[in-house]
Amino acid sequence: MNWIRLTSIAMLMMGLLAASAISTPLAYAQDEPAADTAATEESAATEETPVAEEAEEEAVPMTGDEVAYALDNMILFIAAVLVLFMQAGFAMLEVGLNSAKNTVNILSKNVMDLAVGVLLYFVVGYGLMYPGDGNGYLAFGQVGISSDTPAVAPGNLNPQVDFLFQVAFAATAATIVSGAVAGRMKFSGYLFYSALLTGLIYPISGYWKWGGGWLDAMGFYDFAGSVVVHAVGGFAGLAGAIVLGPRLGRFANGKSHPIPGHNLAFAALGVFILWVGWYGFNPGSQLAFAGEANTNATMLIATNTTLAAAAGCLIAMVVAWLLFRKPDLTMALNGALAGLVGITANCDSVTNIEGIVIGGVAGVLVVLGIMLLDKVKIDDPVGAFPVHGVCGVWGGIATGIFGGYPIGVQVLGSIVIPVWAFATMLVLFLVLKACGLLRVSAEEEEAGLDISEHGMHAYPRDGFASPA
Amino acid sequence: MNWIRLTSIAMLMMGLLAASAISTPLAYAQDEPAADTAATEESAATEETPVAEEAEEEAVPMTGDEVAYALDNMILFIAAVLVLFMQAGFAMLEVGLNSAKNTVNILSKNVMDLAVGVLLYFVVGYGLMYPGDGNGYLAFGQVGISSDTPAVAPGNLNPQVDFLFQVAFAATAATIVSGAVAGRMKFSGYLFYSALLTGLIYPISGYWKWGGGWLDAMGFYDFAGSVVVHAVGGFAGLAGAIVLGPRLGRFANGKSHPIPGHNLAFAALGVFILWVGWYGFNPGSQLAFAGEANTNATMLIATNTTLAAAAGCLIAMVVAWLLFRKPDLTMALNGALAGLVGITANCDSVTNIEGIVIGGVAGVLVVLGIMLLDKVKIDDPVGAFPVHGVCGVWGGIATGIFGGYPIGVQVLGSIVIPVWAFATMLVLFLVLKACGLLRVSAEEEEAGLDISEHGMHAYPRDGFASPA
Amino acid sequence: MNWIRLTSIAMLMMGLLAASAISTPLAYAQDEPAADTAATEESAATEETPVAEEAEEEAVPMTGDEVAYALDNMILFIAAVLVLFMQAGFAMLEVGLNSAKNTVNILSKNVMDLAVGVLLYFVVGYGLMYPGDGNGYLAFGQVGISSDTPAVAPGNLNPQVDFLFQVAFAATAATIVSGAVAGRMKFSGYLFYSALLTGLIYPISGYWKWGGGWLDAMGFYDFAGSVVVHAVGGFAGLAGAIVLGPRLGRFANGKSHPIPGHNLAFAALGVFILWVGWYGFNPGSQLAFAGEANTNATMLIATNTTLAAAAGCLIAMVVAWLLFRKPDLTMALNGALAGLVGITANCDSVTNIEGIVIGGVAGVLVVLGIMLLDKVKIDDPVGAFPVHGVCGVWGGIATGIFGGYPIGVQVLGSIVIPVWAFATMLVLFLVLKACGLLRVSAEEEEAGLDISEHGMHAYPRDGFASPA
Amino acid sequence: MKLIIAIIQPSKLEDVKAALTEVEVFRLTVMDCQGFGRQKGHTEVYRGHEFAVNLLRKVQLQIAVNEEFVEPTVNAILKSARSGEKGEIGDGKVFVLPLEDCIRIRTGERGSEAI
Amino acid sequence: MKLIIAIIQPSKLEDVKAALTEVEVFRLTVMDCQGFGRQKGHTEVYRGHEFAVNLLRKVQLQIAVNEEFVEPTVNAILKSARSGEKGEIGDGKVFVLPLEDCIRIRTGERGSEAI
Amino acid sequence: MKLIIAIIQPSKLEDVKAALTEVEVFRLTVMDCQGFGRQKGHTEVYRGHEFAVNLLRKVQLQIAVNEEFVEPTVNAILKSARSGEKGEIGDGKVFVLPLEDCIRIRTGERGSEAI
Ligand SMILES: Nc1ncnc2c1ncn2[C@@H]1O[C@H](COP(=O)(O)OP(=O)(O)O)[C@@H](O)[C@H]1O
Ligand SMILES: Nc1ncnc2c1ncn2[C@@H]1O[C@H](COP(=O)(O)OP(=O)(O)O)[C@@H](O)[C@H]1O
Ligand SMILES: Nc1ncnc2c1ncn2[C@@H]1O[C@H](COP(=O)(O)OP(=O)(O)O)[C@@H](O)[C@H]1O
Repeated sequence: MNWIRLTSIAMLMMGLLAASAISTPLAYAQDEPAADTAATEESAATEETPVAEEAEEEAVPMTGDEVAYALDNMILFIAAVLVLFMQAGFAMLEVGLNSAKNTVNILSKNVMDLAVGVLLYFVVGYGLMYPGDGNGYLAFGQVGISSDTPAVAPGNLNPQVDFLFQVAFAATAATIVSGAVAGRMKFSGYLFYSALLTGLIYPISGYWKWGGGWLDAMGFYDFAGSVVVHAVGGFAGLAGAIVLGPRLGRFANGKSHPIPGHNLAFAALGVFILWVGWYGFNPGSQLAFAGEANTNATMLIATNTTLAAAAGCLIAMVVAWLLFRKPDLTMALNGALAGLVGITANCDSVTNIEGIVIGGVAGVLVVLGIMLLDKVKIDDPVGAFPVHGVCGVWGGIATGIFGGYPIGVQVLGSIVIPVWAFATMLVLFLVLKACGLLRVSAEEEEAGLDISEHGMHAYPRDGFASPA
Repeated sequence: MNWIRLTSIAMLMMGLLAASAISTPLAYAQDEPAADTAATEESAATEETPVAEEAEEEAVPMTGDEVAYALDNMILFIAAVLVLFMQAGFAMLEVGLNSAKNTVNILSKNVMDLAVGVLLYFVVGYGLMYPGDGNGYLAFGQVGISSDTPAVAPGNLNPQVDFLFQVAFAATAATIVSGAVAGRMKFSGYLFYSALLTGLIYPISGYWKWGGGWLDAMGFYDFAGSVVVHAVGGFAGLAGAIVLGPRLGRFANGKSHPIPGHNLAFAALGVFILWVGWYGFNPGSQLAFAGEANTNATMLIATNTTLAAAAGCLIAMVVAWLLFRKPDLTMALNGALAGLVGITANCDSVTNIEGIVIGGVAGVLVVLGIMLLDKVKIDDPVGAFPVHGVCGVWGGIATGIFGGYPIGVQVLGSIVIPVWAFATMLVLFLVLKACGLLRVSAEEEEAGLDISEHGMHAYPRDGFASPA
Repeated sequence: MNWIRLTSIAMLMMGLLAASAISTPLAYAQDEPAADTAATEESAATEETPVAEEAEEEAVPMTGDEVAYALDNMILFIAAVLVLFMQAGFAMLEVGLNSAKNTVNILSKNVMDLAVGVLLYFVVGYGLMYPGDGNGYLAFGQVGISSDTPAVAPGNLNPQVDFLFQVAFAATAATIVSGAVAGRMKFSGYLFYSALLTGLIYPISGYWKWGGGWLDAMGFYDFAGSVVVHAVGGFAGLAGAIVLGPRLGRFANGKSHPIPGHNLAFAALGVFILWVGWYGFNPGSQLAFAGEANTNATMLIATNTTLAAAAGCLIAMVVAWLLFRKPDLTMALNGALAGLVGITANCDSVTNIEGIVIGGVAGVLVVLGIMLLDKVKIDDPVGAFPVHGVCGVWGGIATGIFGGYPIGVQVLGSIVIPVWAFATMLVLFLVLKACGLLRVSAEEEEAGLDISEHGMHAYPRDGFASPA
Repeated sequence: MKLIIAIIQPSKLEDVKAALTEVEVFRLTVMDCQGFGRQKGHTEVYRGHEFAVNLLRKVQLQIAVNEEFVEPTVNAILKSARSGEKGEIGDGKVFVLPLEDCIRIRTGERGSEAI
Repeated sequence: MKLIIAIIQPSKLEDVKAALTEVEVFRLTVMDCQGFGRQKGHTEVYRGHEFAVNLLRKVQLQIAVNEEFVEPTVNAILKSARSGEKGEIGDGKVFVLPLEDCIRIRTGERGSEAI
Repeated sequence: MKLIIAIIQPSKLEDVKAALTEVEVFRLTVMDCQGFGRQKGHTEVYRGHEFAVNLLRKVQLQIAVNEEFVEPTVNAILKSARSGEKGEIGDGKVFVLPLEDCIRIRTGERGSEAI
């Protein structure tokens, strides 16, 4: 470690302390307990504290609205935690289905998707996706989280937990792509992509539907995001996989050569975690629990989610067994996810039996999707496109077929949003390519991204590491 | 890929679309918003949706009953999610305690236990276990989930979440066996077993107690299933282990040769996950949270569960340390599970101190059980019988000793249910054996079930996989 | 297995049955249903049962206080489960960042931290930490959990769940040290340490603040335990690392030689689990949910926790990238934890932006802390001191800078508690050293603690294990 | 002195070790290896692809022996490493290499006594 | 008979196997190894430390051949294992050792026919 | 030319490498192996079973050298791989095999210069 580095450490420290100093006066004001904390522009946060502490001691009787408010926010908080846990699931799944030599890279991408995603969605994305109103196509609310505390009433959500739930969704959309581009993409290029998706692309199309934009106005329905989240991720991944091209040796001599994942125990663990996390994704999207109707709806959603996952898993394994004569675990795993993606748009609108059918069809589609990508020589190491892209679109359309929503609008929305994601991301990946930020060299790829991009092995060997 | 396969894909697609078409008319009816959705035979599900959406906007004040209904269903939903997470725990534990060459097989069994279990319990099992009333021995309610929405009142559970919680238990019972028969059973045979257990055997004995059958009428008590769930799984596993016989080399030349598990980090992760999942298993079984008594009971249950697990873990490690002069991690892990299984029947009925005693005794019993199986040359790779069978029965009896329930009936129930599971499963495994569906050949076993049954390695080596 | 062992098994069984017998009379009393269960000294537990069962059937309308009581206890129960899940996270993180040959040892320590911690905190620690009142420095309430049922009112917590939440914190404090002393400490010595920390050291300083002791009286603020929990663990770990000395070869020839962790996938999984568990740690520490103020506070806490983690993660990776020219995954992982530790004391008292700043500063501090330890040749294999010690103190001070609490008292508390932990633990480790209970021999260390302390490999090789 | 290198099926390792002990060969070194030979590889599947794997897991034994032990050692391996009566393709090979010197690290002894 | 031992870059394994098949060498044994040579190791980082790793992953091939196959085998390896036109440091080595005997376990055949 | 094969304790690898560098042996190949010898295995436990493990983890070095380097190399290994002053059972062996040819893949150089 040399001079320059020590200096840069020192400077970083300075900068951070300076940054702290700026916010300090504002904070010090609180030393006079809870007097003037009523109205500063971002004190929605700080002002709670003293009140909360009083509440702990005083015990004012709760109003009926407060009860509903508590219930609705509690379920959303729990759901947000479950969705955030899905990051672990994606990390394990993608690690397991790729070569050992790319493990550190995949983990770094997943961790950064969350870290960068949270910060960028805070600064830009959330304001773009929920601008309040706007022209229906593109609008911006505010940086950070609105400080308007909602009226305490059933169905009103605290903006902090609403943000938390939404940011978990944004990170999910981003991290789907990580699997599709695994094994050959530069880490710095990936960070660009990840920032753009969570900061701009996902929030904009998210606004069209969930933020009350034009697709919502047309009557398009996507309960928890088969299209808004999963198809966006899946089609962005497809764009990446196309522009990047296949991994070395994946389609040598005009034939398809699989590159088996290095740890199927991790992959299966990832799917179990994702399955569990989906109980936040779908039931949480009811965004309310208080009131008989909401309680019942949440429960139906949870059970439909389970039935579709089971059907997708079983059917995918059976189809693969018939086609390839072996019960292929990786297909069963992808099938479970396919069922989950398929039911996401319509889990509140269909019967149990319909949920099974939707999941089962997704189980077939994912197998066909994997075979199709292979035929056209697109290399998607974890099946991100078949699972999230194909079955995301299927979920949107199934909402028309089974969920009772107008099929025309459903088809429209299920095309427009994926096309938006695919087109913008295609441009991004082509720009990255043009700038030389996209793909590592053949030697680096061969050596593995872990060592070439991160200078680190995920599984170094005991006693063989040799000090400098 | 040849002609026949392409054709079969096409036919599958046809079939699925046909299936969709059948349900379509019913669904399209909903396009006219929420008019006639009142009474179709399976529309308990679909009818919620429009109401739910209204609820989000309208915010009718909640009644006291609605609050209780929301609380009771919310805790059950959370508990169901935790119990479903236990599937990941079982998968990791069983993978870790077996040879690397059987990893894909174990994961496939665990995933299929859940997928097949969910679907079969939906179609048959749930109706058998909760038929409403019946003769007390065998009765059938309905296919799928009853569409009667419960009155909104404390303690009433939405049938959808009730199903979800119950199906998670059924899948748990099934997956216990997976560990006992690991390393030598055919995958197709296992699927038969798994379907039968979740579809018939478990629901029937479950009905005897939890469905209000004859054992319940006699006053038998099993709060969360030490006997009804765990002993059923443990004794079914014993039947499997006996009929299958030991793995090759396990008892060569009249001596016992351990076959160490290949990844104890996975095994420990599995136990941590199971421990966490048990906070759904036991506290959720109170089936209610609203009202002081329920709230307090749930909390007592959670703490007793924790204390018993800790005691089982510590005592098993100490006993193993005394007996084998080494602090054996695998025994500590099994001990924690033993404590959890032992407290499951009585966690609501005993004091904290009694909880510690029950867990501690389970910790001793599991070590003795493992040693006993060894003496009689039964090969149970993960200790499914000592943990779930022996300690399940112990839990049932401890409910008599400490929980204040008549000891005679407790002993009776703790014998009858395991005998039922053991006997029926013995027959099943013998039939599978007679049909040649039970055990793989010696060569296949030696090569590992991963490659011989699934054509896949869990941990293929980088750069050594060679394209065809 | 010989004579002596069989005898000792038999004697253990006897002892346990005797122990059961003692509690039996008390339990049998319950056979007369719920008559005389009103007042025995430890029947707070048993007496719930009959009531609870009635409740399920009778459905008395809930009072408003009961609703608040249910909500407050429910969130605390969920939070406790999440915090307990953190044990899995610590286990995976520490396993991943150490050599493969020490895996069984680390897992055993983590499992025992929980088992021993739960039992000792039950017997001694909880009574020491929450004695009711006392002199402010050292006091003792009761063995086990107080049987006073709280009045059913908002903010009142059932003692059982309060214990559960608190014991999960105690186990966290203990398990932090496990990483710092990994790879060279005797297992038996570690058990002494773990028992002492959870039984005495942590509860005593915990009493000073959270139990209402002298630091609390002075106005020291530590919302969820940056100092009370994390700095205690971090500084205890530092004491251990200093007394033990570095692992063999870690600082050979005056230079620092890293010993890379053997499985970064496990490490990353651990961090994801810890991140998720932190949603129990921080939001649960509000200890209430009912009432608008509590609901809002909990949500703010959850979001601040997320933002700080993201900022810590990103900044640590960026700093490491600048300093070492590679995006270092292990730094990003440590950075996320650093952000989480830093925000723990003040997550309820700062704005979102301040949360980001606090997390970001923690991200810088953790990198500097790791480099500093290296300079002074202290070997802390997982960075327990930089993450929990340094950033714990930072969290305490940041509560003064940003949270609006008097900076003087914050600094005082953030010094006193770590010094207490460091000093007492230094003594303990020196005593262990003097007794020869501290460090394994060089041969044992070289062979790995798994084989030398536990006689077991975490990853034995298939087909190479050779029967005796 | 000779260095005998035997490539065998992994599942035969225990039997071969037992057979070697019988002919008083008590020292050997074992390594993992992958073999490519007349034995056809097997077909694996992965996410819908079938592919042939033709490198098969084997175990390699390295045994340094004095001249008089060469034949007994080779015979012991042949007998114990063969699958069934007639053997099966893939059972492996034994190679005999000249060994010029052998030194025991512990004592520094050289030559035949060090074997 | 000779035993040819080749240490190559792991990424060249497939090419070398293909080249050997062309000269009708159908049997070989493959092992993992780590090489230390003129090729500089790379720098790794770990929690803020940089350190040189000088043991690099390589693959070792062991091929027993009859005399007339020695040159073709060596040449096939040289051609297929070289990186680019001119080769790069770290491409590896080929060693040729005398082989005194070779026995097929399955049949007990010895000598040249057993190769 | 000779091929020196040394089987050593894994923990001695760094020391041996350093000692070899001192005698100007800069190239070698390292492999994992398991040894079975005079050194008693240790007892392991697993779920209440004790069992002897007699295959112990070792490391194998393969070093091709020219004649004049044989003795320095062997001595460097002997010195650096011995445990303590007197050595311990299990410290390993060094084998010296005749090496007929050596070819550098990168350049095609043969014989002594290619070592
Ligand atoms: N000429 C050879 N050189 C190196 N290894 C060989 C050679 N011949 C066979 N082997 C090894 O022996 C194993 C078994 O050989 P194989 O040809 O499959 O069976 P068989 O010897 O019975 O015909 C191979 O997998 C390979 O590892
Ligand atoms: N004398 C030797 N003895 C043993 N192995 C060697 C020897 N020389 C080279 N090797 C092996 O060959 C590999 C490549 O050698 P290196 O010196 O890096 O390249 P080059 O042969 O092109 O100069 C080394 O990593 C090592 O495994
Ligand atoms: N004759 C041999 N052939 C092959 N390997 C051997 C032979 N003798 C010893 N070894 C290897 O050397 C290692 C150490 O030998 P051991 O007998 O334990 O110690 P020592 O040589 O000091 O008596 C063994 O584990 C084995 O790997």
